[in-house]
Amino acid sequence: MELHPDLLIRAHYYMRLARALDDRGTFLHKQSKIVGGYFSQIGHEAISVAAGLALGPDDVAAPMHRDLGTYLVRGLHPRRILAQYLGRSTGVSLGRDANLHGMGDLSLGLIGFISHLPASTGVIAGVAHAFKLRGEPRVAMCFFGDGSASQGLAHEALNWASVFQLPMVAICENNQFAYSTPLSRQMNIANIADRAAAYGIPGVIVDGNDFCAVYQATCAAVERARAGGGPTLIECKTMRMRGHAIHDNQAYVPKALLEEWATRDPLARLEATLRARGLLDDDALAALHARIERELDDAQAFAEASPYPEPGTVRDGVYA
Amino acid sequence: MELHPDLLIRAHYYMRLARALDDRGTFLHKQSKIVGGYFSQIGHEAISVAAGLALGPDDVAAPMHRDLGTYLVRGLHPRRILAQYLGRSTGVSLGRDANLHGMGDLSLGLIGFISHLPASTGVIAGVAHAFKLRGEPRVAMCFFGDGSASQGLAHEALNWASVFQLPMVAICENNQFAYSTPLSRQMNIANIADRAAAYGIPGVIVDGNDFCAVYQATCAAVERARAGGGPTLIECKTMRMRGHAIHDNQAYVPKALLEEWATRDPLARLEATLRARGLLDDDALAALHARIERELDDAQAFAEASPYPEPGTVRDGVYA
Amino acid sequence: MTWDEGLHRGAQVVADIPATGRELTYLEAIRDALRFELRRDPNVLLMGEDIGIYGGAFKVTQGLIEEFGEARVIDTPMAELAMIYAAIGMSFQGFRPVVEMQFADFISTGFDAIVQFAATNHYRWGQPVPITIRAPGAGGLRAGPFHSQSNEAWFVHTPGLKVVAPATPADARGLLLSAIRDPNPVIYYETKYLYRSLKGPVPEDDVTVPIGEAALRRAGEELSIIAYGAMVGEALAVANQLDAEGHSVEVLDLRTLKPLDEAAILATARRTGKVLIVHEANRTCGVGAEVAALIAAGAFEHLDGPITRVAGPDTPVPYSPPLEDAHRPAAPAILEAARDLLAY
Amino acid sequence: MTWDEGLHRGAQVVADIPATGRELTYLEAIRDALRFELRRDPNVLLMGEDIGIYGGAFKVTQGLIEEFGEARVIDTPMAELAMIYAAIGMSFQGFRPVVEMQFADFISTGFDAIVQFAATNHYRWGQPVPITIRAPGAGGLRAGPFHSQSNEAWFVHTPGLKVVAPATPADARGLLLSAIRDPNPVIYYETKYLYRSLKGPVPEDDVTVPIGEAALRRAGEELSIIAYGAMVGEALAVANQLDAEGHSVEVLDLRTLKPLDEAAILATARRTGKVLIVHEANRTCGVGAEVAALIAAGAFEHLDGPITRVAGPDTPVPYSPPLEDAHRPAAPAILEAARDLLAY
Ligand SMILES: Cc1ncc(C[n+]2csc(CCOP(=O)(O)OP(=O)(O)O)c2C)c(N)n1
Ligand SMILES: Cc1ncc(C[n+]2csc(CCOP(=O)(O)OP(=O)(O)O)c2C)c(N)n1
Ligand SMILES: [Mg+2]
Ligand SMILES: [Mg+2]
Repeated sequence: MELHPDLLIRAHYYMRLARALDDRGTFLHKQSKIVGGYFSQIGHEAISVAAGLALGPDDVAAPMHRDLGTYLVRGLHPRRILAQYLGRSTGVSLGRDANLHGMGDLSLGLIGFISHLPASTGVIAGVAHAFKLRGEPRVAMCFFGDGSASQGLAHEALNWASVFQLPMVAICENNQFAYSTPLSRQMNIANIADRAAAYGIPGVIVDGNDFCAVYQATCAAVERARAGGGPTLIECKTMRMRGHAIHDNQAYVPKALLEEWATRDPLARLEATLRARGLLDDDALAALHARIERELDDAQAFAEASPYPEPGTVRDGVYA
Repeated sequence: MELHPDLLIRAHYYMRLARALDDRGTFLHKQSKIVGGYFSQIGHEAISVAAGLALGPDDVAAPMHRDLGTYLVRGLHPRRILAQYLGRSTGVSLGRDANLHGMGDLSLGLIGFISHLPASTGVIAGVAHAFKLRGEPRVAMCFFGDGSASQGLAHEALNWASVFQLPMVAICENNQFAYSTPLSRQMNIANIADRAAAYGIPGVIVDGNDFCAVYQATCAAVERARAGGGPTLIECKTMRMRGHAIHDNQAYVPKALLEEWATRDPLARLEATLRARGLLDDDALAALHARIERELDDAQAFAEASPYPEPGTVRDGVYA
Repeated sequence: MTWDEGLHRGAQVVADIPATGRELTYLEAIRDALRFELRRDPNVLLMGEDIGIYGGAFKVTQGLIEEFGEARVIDTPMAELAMIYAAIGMSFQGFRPVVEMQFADFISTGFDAIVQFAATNHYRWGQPVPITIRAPGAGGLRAGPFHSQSNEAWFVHTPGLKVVAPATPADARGLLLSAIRDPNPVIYYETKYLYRSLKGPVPEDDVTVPIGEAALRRAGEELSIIAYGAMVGEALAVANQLDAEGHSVEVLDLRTLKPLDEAAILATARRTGKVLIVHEANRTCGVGAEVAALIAAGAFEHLDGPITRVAGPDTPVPYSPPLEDAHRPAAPAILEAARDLLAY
Repeated sequence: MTWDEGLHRGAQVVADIPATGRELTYLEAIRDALRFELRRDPNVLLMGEDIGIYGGAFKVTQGLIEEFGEARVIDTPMAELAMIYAAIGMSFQGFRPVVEMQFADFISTGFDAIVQFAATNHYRWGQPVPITIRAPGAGGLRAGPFHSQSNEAWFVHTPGLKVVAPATPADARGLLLSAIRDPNPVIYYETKYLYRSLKGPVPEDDVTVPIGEAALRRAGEELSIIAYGAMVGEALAVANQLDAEGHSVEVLDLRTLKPLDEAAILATARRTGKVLIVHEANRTCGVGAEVAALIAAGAFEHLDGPITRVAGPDTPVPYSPPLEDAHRPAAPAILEAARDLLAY
């Protein structure tokens, strides 16, 4: 099935935006404007954008730390994201939480991330459970990694979703590493999707660097969930193209592996598709770049002009 | 393969002993000599005894609360068990832990049980890990239930065992209920053994009420583990024939189900096998009964004659 | 045992329970609160292991699945971590889940979901987590180290949570209503020992007990005993005994452990100048330590004696009756400590 | 910052560190202890996420897999609960596993294995659990709510565990040697903030620091500041400042949080009569509460002022620099509280 041009163009915008925002963050970190940790998501754009686009406006997603694309697709403004990175009072967490943590906003159907992986799986099972109990045709989607798959919670949550036949889509972003730990130290199986059989749910393997493939697989799972067909586990095979976080030069990753995956860059592939279908040319790309740079300049200016939280508010906000 | 007569006769003794000890406990509970909770293991004898017998003297087992047979096979004396039930200072836990909890004795290769299920799976992975690191031809075996299988730890431990290719045998006692919760509320799959594929290890399904079948399956897994072949998950299908604990009349279990399983009583089946092979007749059975009653009378007398722990020792033993 | 008479709060006598004449056990009061809330608010639902058809390990939820159906009284897989996470997720969609831990002891299995997610969420992105976790805790029932724990201090230490521990049927009901309606995650410690052993007047109407308010169970001049849960009864027994001996002893029931009612704690300490704190939980870094620290800082000039704690020794709760009896603070040990303080 | 001079213990000066001339950072001292033990005892092994080839998130274990191989420096799956359970199982077979939590914050994910199994095992069936869990904790590094936690009180409250929190490179090494050799489960809180910011003399030989002994870092007459971890340095800075102003302030470094050195705590309180307790951890039911309670009970007659705590407010540790700075107790806040107490 050929995807609609509008969709591809939207996807392209968000993938470019995610990458540019990622680069901007790296830049700001180098300038010491972002302090502490910083996570890059380069290589994950197809997954986070495609899965995000597969959801409807009333659906809910719990992205993890490499899913900038999902946040953007669901409408989280780069201003709020950069302000978050810079610890400003206008950031999503008002300066309280760090980098991509705590970027939740239920009005956008986004659940804030906590470090303790894979919390997203558990909390999204609950959101899906709520949808099911209410009989609402809504879907809840979580993201987790290959390392996160070793955590007991991943098992509990997928099992829970299956027992209650919940409208949940679980996206496993298998980027082959968890920090420095390769897959072989994480599991003794070829495909995480094969674990779906342990729960009696469909398991799907998809090329995580192919926007169209991810989009189609997630749409199918979302539709299935919405129609009452229960949860799906989708494994997206990809590669983490930067270190675990900005301090990590990932010397432990074989160069050849990175080079190989560089040839499969999800953004380049989508652009090739767009060009092949006559939806993109050099001018359009340049215009897009310029637009995104403007947007990010604006976001950065907003963030930098935003005040830090007042020290006197340090005790605020713990209780509702 | 026909099992050796001596083995069958030993197995019969232990299965009878387990059942009689179970009955004795029930009796003592009715007399209010045992206070607090009391768990019956009736229906589980074939599993606990067969798996126990499949282990060698240097192997280590972590039984759970329905594995009286394993404790007995590994040499834990009924005296110490009944003294434990009665909260005496001569009990395995010196009166500190309750019923089948905390009945550990590493000199017998037994790890004491904690309530938090399925701790056995995690700790046995560690024991197996130690064996592997030392290059010792020893095997570690854990037991867990169908309910316990829903816990994240079961996932983490089986995965761990597979990643490190540990000499571990995991026995899942699927007795179809976890307290009042039926399988259908615990999982959406037909066989827990099918989860072995999630870890890349063999999964075996066996009739848990057939001593010979459990014995052969566990021996094969033990041999495999000992030979460096890594872990095995064995699912023993059985039925919990009493309530979750003594206070529970299990009204929630369909009568027909219990009646059906009563016809598959593991002890009766082993006895039929013994009789068919000319290894048991009425006289021998009566003699065995008498012997076991004597042993349990002795154990009970020992337990009842044993002192309670001194209140003044209440602070003792927390630290080594 | 119906010692819950003359209900006081703070320095003043609080309004008496409406004289409906209804007496319930502590357990019935909890069930009554659950039923009341299930009827009142369609967003309230219950989750837990064996709480449906079986009615719960202690039968607290008995009859509720029959009335409210399995969409609102949910028997779950045996998975505390997923259970609490699921409750959090449900709460994001407007539900008010009440999660039953089969025993308070198993709350450690769902620990991450509570202390990392639920406790921090409102702080981090402003979304409240209105869940209640019922934790049947404490000892005295010959249940051994894994069915007798009083582990509330873990949560009292953790910002973002509220923790309550009612000592009377009326408070059991009133605090549970408040817990369910509170927009924050509340750990509700119910004392198994009191389930059937304690009966008392319980209102029928919508009478809540506010979270954060201690109750003065007995006014006195010479000594304050500060307690919660089953220890309130022990403290009152001691106070009565000392009363008979001509002493005047005050008993403050904390009721809420987080946030502590600092004003009531300081008021009683200032009034009597001598403080005895009692709890079943392990002594070190227990709630008693915090109460003592508050008083040592805030009522220093009023103190006429060392702040004394009678608490569970720092060991697991033992099974064997003589050991458990030696472990659990009860009237004799409290009495001895009280006499020492009075004589100081 | 090399403030670790004039090492004292209890009321007396403890033996000075052998003058090897060796100075190590706090982080190097930890690594040195690990290497020392790995060489000394073939049963010692390390486990954790990314501790092998990568050398650990903070590079504490860097170089160790090269020297000891992957059978003794084990990169594990990302599964804290299984990891700690596996360590327990290994310890049953004679190993002495040292488990690294990538951050102390993730210790909650392995909570059950620690508080339910490891902590109770010796009590329940006499089998020791000689495991050490390294927990890189505390804040000041702009790491936000999930990489800055000081959650030691959970474990200080739990019987069966030992908890240490070194404040100097020498103690970091000496306490780690003791932790590994201890037959009980020990949670070893290392302060990330000090990893590279603190350097000091560290012995090369087999010099252990006994678990359970506090160290008097500075003797004084008018006020005792009791602290641990990075707060010891802050306390010393404050003491120095006050010294310059003509005051005499004592600083007690707890070093071990469980069991607390009650004797040293009471001794300093009795000596000065004024006590200021400082920690980064959330205030309520923190270690400071227990210290205050011990003093309020055991040194009552010697107190000349309210026992004061300066602690992390009861909130998660915020990310934004102005907020984190307001959250983390540091010299100015401590100084203010100290001045109040001195003036009392
Ligand atoms: C429970 C828990 N343990 C440890 C960590 C520290 N940590 C942060 S990310 C990470 C690796 C995660 O790997 P994966 O799930 O594959 O996601 P990726 O970073 O590769 O996208 C680790 C170990 C954590 N966040 N949570
Ligand atoms: C973590 C945890 N949660 C709850 C319990 C309470 N509990 C004790 S046994 C049990 C059912 C266990 O079911 P299963 O694993 O199937 O073992 P079975 O009792 O059927 O042999 C439950 C829920 C527990 N022991 N541990
Ligand atoms: Mg990964
Ligand atoms: Mg079962």
